[in-house]
Amino acid sequence: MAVTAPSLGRSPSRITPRFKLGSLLSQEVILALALIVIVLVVGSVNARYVSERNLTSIFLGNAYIAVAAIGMSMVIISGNIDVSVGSLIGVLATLSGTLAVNGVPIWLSWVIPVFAGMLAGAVIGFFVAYLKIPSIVVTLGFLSILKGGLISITNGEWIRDLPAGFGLAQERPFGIPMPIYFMIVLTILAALWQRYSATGRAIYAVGGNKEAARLSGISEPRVLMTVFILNGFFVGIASILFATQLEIIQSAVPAGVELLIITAAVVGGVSILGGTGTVVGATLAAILLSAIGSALVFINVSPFWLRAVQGLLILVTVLADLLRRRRNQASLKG
Amino acid sequence: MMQPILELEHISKKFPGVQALTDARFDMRAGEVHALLGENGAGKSTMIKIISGVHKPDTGEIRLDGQRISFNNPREAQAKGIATIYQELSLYPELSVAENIFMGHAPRGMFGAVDWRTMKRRAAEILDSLQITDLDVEAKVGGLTVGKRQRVEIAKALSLNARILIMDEPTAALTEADVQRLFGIVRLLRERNVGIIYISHRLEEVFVLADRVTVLRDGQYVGTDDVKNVTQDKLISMMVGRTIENLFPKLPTEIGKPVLEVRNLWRKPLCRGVSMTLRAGEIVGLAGLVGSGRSEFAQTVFGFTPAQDGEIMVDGKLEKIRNPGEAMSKGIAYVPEDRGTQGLVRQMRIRENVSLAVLRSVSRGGFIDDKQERELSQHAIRQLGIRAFSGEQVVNKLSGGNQQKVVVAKWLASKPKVLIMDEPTRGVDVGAKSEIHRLISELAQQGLAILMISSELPEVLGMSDRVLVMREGRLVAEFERKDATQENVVAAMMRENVEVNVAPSRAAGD
Amino acid sequence: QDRWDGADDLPVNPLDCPMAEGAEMAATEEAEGEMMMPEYDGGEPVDAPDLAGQDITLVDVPKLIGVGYFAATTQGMQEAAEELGNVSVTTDGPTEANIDDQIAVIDNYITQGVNGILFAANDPVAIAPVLTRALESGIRVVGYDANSTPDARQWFVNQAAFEGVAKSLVDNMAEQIGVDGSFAIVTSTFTTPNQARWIAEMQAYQEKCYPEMTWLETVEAQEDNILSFNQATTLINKYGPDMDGIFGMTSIATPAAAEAVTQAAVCPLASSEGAAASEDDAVVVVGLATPNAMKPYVETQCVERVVLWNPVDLGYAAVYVMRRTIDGEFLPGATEVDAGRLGMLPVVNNSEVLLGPPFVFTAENINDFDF
Amino acid sequence: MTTLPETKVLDDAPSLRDRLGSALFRQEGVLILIGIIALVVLAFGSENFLTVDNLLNQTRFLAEIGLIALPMTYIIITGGIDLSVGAIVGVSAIMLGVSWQNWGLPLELAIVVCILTGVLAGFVNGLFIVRVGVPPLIMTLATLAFYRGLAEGISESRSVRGYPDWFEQLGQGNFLGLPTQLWVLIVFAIVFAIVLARTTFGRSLYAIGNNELGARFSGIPVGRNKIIIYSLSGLMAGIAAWIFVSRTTTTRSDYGSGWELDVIAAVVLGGTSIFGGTGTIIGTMLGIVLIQILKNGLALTGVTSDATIVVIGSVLILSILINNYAGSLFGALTRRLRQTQQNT
Ligand SMILES: Nc1ncnc2c1ncn2[C@@H]1O[C@H](COP(=O)(O)OP(=O)(O)OP(=O)(O)O)[C@@H](O)[C@H]1O
Ligand SMILES: Nc1ncnc2c1ncn2[C@@H]1O[C@H](COP(=O)(O)OP(=O)(O)OP(=O)(O)O)[C@@H](O)[C@H]1O
Ligand SMILES: [Mg+2]
Ligand SMILES: [Mg+2]
Repeated sequence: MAVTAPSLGRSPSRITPRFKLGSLLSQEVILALALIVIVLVVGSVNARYVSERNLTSIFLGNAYIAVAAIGMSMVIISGNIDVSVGSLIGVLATLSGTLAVNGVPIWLSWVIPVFAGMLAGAVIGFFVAYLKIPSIVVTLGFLSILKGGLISITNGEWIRDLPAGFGLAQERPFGIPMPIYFMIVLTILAALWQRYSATGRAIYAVGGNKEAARLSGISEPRVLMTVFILNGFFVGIASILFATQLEIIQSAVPAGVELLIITAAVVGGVSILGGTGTVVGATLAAILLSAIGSALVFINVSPFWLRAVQGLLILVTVLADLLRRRRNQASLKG
Repeated sequence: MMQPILELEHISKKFPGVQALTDARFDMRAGEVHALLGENGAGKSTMIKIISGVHKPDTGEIRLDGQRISFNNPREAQAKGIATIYQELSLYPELSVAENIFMGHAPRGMFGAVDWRTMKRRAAEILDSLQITDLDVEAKVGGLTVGKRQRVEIAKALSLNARILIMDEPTAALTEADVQRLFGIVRLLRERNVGIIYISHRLEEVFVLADRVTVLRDGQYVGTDDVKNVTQDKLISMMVGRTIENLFPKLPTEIGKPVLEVRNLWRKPLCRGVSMTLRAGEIVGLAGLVGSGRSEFAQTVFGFTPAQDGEIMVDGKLEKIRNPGEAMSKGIAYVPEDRGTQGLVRQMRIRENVSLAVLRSVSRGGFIDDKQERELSQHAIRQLGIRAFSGEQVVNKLSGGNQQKVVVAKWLASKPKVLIMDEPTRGVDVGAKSEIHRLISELAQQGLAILMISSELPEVLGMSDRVLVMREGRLVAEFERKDATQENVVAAMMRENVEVNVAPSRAAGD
Repeated sequence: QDRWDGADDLPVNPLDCPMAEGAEMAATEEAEGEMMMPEYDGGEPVDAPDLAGQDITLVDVPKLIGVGYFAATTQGMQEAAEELGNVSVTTDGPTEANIDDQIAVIDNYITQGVNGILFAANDPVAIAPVLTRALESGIRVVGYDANSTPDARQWFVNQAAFEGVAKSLVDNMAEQIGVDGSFAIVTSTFTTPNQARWIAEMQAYQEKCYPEMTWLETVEAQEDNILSFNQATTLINKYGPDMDGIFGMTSIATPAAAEAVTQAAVCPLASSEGAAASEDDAVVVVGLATPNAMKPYVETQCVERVVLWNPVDLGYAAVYVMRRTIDGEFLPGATEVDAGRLGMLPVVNNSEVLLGPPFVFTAENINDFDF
Repeated sequence: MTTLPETKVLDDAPSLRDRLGSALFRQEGVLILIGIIALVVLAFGSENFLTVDNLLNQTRFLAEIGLIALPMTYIIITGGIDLSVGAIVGVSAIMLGVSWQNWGLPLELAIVVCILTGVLAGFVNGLFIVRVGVPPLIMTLATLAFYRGLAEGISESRSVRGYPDWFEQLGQGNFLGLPTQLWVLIVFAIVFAIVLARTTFGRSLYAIGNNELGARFSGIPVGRNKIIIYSLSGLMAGIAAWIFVSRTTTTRSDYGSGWELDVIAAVVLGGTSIFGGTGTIIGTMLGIVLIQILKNGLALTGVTSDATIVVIGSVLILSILINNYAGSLFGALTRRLRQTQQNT
């Protein structure tokens, strides 16, 4: 190049630290703050809320939601949506349990559903990426197909007499429940992958501007396939955590889980318009939701008003995030 | 005569309902700037999209360094060192400048991980080599001005060090000063023996920059020649098939009483206390650098970004304008600068676009009258000679220039008293351009007050009764037609910006 | 915590308190007391065909399909159908416990023309119009598990009178945590009629017989096992030693609560794994649940007692009642009905067949059951 | 060359062939096709299916979803979405019951309260979406929880019962031989269809859906129109709640839960692009009808509802798939035609 590079620091026009800080961390920061505030406030009302035991169960509460929300974030960032995750979790959990009680080695009955999840993701991905059917249509369809199929086959018979050692989610290495490890490790891995892998970046491109992505030689279909397969992977893990927490598995679809997962993702700052967001936010949001749920019990909100308050709090977090974005836009223009 | 690096022969391409190219040919030598000319819809963009692997030709063959190749997708073309700046900006609004520049080919560190530090550094280098210092490599592209986005596009194309660089109307969105910079870059690249395909509707650029020129007309190959052997009129007749006597047909008009009066209009950040008067029958040109706030000023008058302070008077009556609707009801129309995002609803038919701003006038009691609407669009298509097989055609499928004509038509339909045109001829071919200019004059003659924002000085100077100049949101100069010369207008546009622009990159230099 | 009297504001009638023994007697006597003068308040099918002794096709429409509990009732119905030989039952219902879907399903079978409809209502009143329509088109209608307004069906097979269940639950809890203990409740949703009724009756009964007991609170957990687990855990964390017991009101909430207690290591019996550090911390779980779901916890001795009727018997009885009704052997005013292997079942509340007192499963007997 | 456009422009009105073609090869066509096939097959499956009684009776079940699907079509056309409709049904229904039974309002007034509640709920959605700029999906996701919560809180999860007979007329009675609510649906469907297809308001919705910025530059009151359609969504949810309560003679706080997905499925099945910009009311209505035909017909032929939803899910995907194919097929066809034209 004709002109030698200035060190980033020295070219004043290039870096506006205020903006850098604003854009990179804020959503996560806001969620973290909200979390801390709740913990402090409720803790001051009832000390038991901040007891090590309760904090643990707050983290544990939505761990499997958080894991699924990682995949969901990617799907949404790529400009798509998946409303079939709830049904898929139900199906995979059942699969896992069925394998276990039929004498399949336990580790296999953990692993196979994950692959099954990726397979399902691949199928959905194929419809979306290559047959060009909007993801909401495909997943709405799969929602019914999976659910109806599950009922037809299992008829809701509970799976019990699960072999000893199957309860992965019940393990507590160093006194911390297993799901929490999964949540944290997977979140970190996913975050790194999204930031540092070419495909990870390409997701943002595809979600941000399909046409441009195509012109810069990114194969949209391949990226979408990756996204949905990954989503299937995370749903698979989530379903194992879901299946192994209790001694029995209702071979049924947990109600409303997909909305909870999507909520976690969007409250986590993933723009539903695609092109932006992080998985860290999604996980924090999942934890926050769990903390709120627990807090409302602790501060004796009339159980009838519980859900109203929950909805309100979700709205508030979203608004906070929104105002932040506003501020950034402003600081950008000015 | 050296051997061409790229050759296309017998290229034909058909789109639904349109034969975009028929048996066209093109060739390119290393280190030359080869201008590709033609009317709107002549097939230029199609031609280069075939070269860059976006479209596959129906017939014909492409040879690179003498041997036959065919690209299945843009990536393959890029791999062969063919980089393209497309006519329609293609950026990721939510991503940073650096990422936009390197999307698809980011520098990798260990484990093939994206190396962000290097990426930002390289991005900074490229921007510096273009002497662009007012861009934060970490800024989101979404918030940038049209001009700035355009520069990101160029940096993006340069980031894969290409041996063939295609530029489809790169200067359309740029102001004079930026054009000069761009030329600098192009020459620099030519030194580096890069072959450059250059599409533009500004003929004067061709003469300044190009070595050879190829002309297409209605998808057919008309001819190729060295620039030194051709005259402007020759080119025009090659393109249009006829001669155009006068590019700037300014008709004499008698100027009436003030129609639009703006007093100390504020809209932060880019409209800072602007005052101006616009009289009936008058054409006022508004010049300025990109980001000088002309658009924001116009959009403030139009109520798109309502004024924070100041007065707007129409026909001497003080008016409160809080949104475009109100502005239109007061007889103010605004032809936006960015046809893609602001001017058109691309997925809709020509008919629907033309009537969109004036639905009320083609409807009774809220119900749309098909017949009136169709007449409106047919009239528009004829009046501006829009190249389309019917008003039912979807605007998306029109060539860039024809889309621009639709935008203009749309706003003429609102029969305004005051017509603000932001870059009215951006990306419009000479033929259409002179038609639009004639139109502007005629409208002025009919007593319309016209404010013409343009980054094309010849246009401003050629068409305006008065020329205003904006800089950093302020009105800094006003010239009567007679003493509005290139020199002093540019001077007014540039003053002390000169330091602003150059200083940092110098600092960078040492 | 203000008084909870259920989602439907019906009057509660708590049974007599346990007086060492004969409590059961009292209960049944009361029932019989009603049986003396039963004036039938159910509905009647309009000119229904006489199908006495002929093959009949029935449809069974539970609250929702695809859940363990109703899988069990279905099983019972099939058993009965096989025994009787001249009955065929198909089970079909909504995939969510939504009243509107349930109405649509029933309506379809009316059109299709079955001989009889067995139902478990998602809402006693909302379901009435469609059931009435069934009666009007000459279809026999018998309810089980969850009732409708009496005149919308002929008979209702009552798995165990609400007050009976309430009494049994509260008594068992009281025995384990003492008459001055404190407890909380994990239920599905406040709008689920059965749970609402039970809770209402429990509160009435507790206030009548165990005034010193502290009623902490009631939390919702849908039919979701993880949510139930979380809610139970939250309760444990919230009250710590101040809470002595948890009621699980559904076959999902109860095992989930048990699991929560186990993982929080507050099981009452010192011998059990996950035993509580001290007497204080211990949390007793009593609840409605199928024995299969509870076996693990009864085995680890974390849970002592599980209260439930046998849903298989419930379905079984429902089919018999329907058969008898169609055969004209079970007419309005009857005081009991022959329900095959279950013997004679008494009629209570004018048009309800009582399956019997709720059954209490313990370590001794739980392995004798498989449902 | 430059004279080429004029000659072409003259015959501008879409020719019959174009009309027919586009009608046949748009989603509507696909749906009608599938619908007919379904009707025939199912009619053979059960003699009770293809009877006036049965079909009329079915309309009682699709009325509520159908009414909500009308404004949902508008919303999705503008590129938005409303997930809170089910919850709005819940809270409206509760307000009807509570204001009548607990606050002692006359039932007529309670009905007004119910509908106004719906409108208000929708208006709040619209207001935040437009003025604060919350993305529709997020806003309505939050209010989905919030409104449902209100329903539970206000009613303390108690059901309201014991409505007088005249009140049940709307949900269970007939008018001029048709179910009362069918009339309501028909009337609204026609109004919504005309407004969308023929009025400036309808046109503006398409414009917003395709390019909002462009629409605003064209002086279209984007914000106002959006608030209107979200309020309409609330209004229809309120009316649906009224009909539903009247049909079931009960009010429960869980009324309408899960409806949002049914409605969206119907609208999407009707050919409205989830990305906004395209869609018709006729399509939506066909979607609603087709789903109900399948639910009912399959049930009558002895298919249980678990299998039924599998079928419906598949149909949803397939129909869109077919439509995509049909589209390109039609494209090729017309291209052929155009060529022959040019050659002659
Ligand atoms: N994707 C497409 N589908 C259908 N027709 C197209 C498509 N792209 C271009 N066309 C048509 O092909 C012809 C050539 O278009 P093209 O964009 O190459 O013209 P152009 O020379 O670039 O014009 P301009 O100077 O205005 O950009 C035009 O008539 C246009 O309508
Ligand atoms: N498409 C756009 N997106 C976002 N902001 C824009 C856009 N167009 C203009 N602006 C705003 O208006 C301001 C001026 O933009 P612009 O670069 O158009 O100035 P200008 O003087 O009109 O130059 P030009 O007309 O040559 O583009 C910018 O700073 C930006 O804030
Ligand atoms: Mg072009
Ligand atoms: Mg501008």
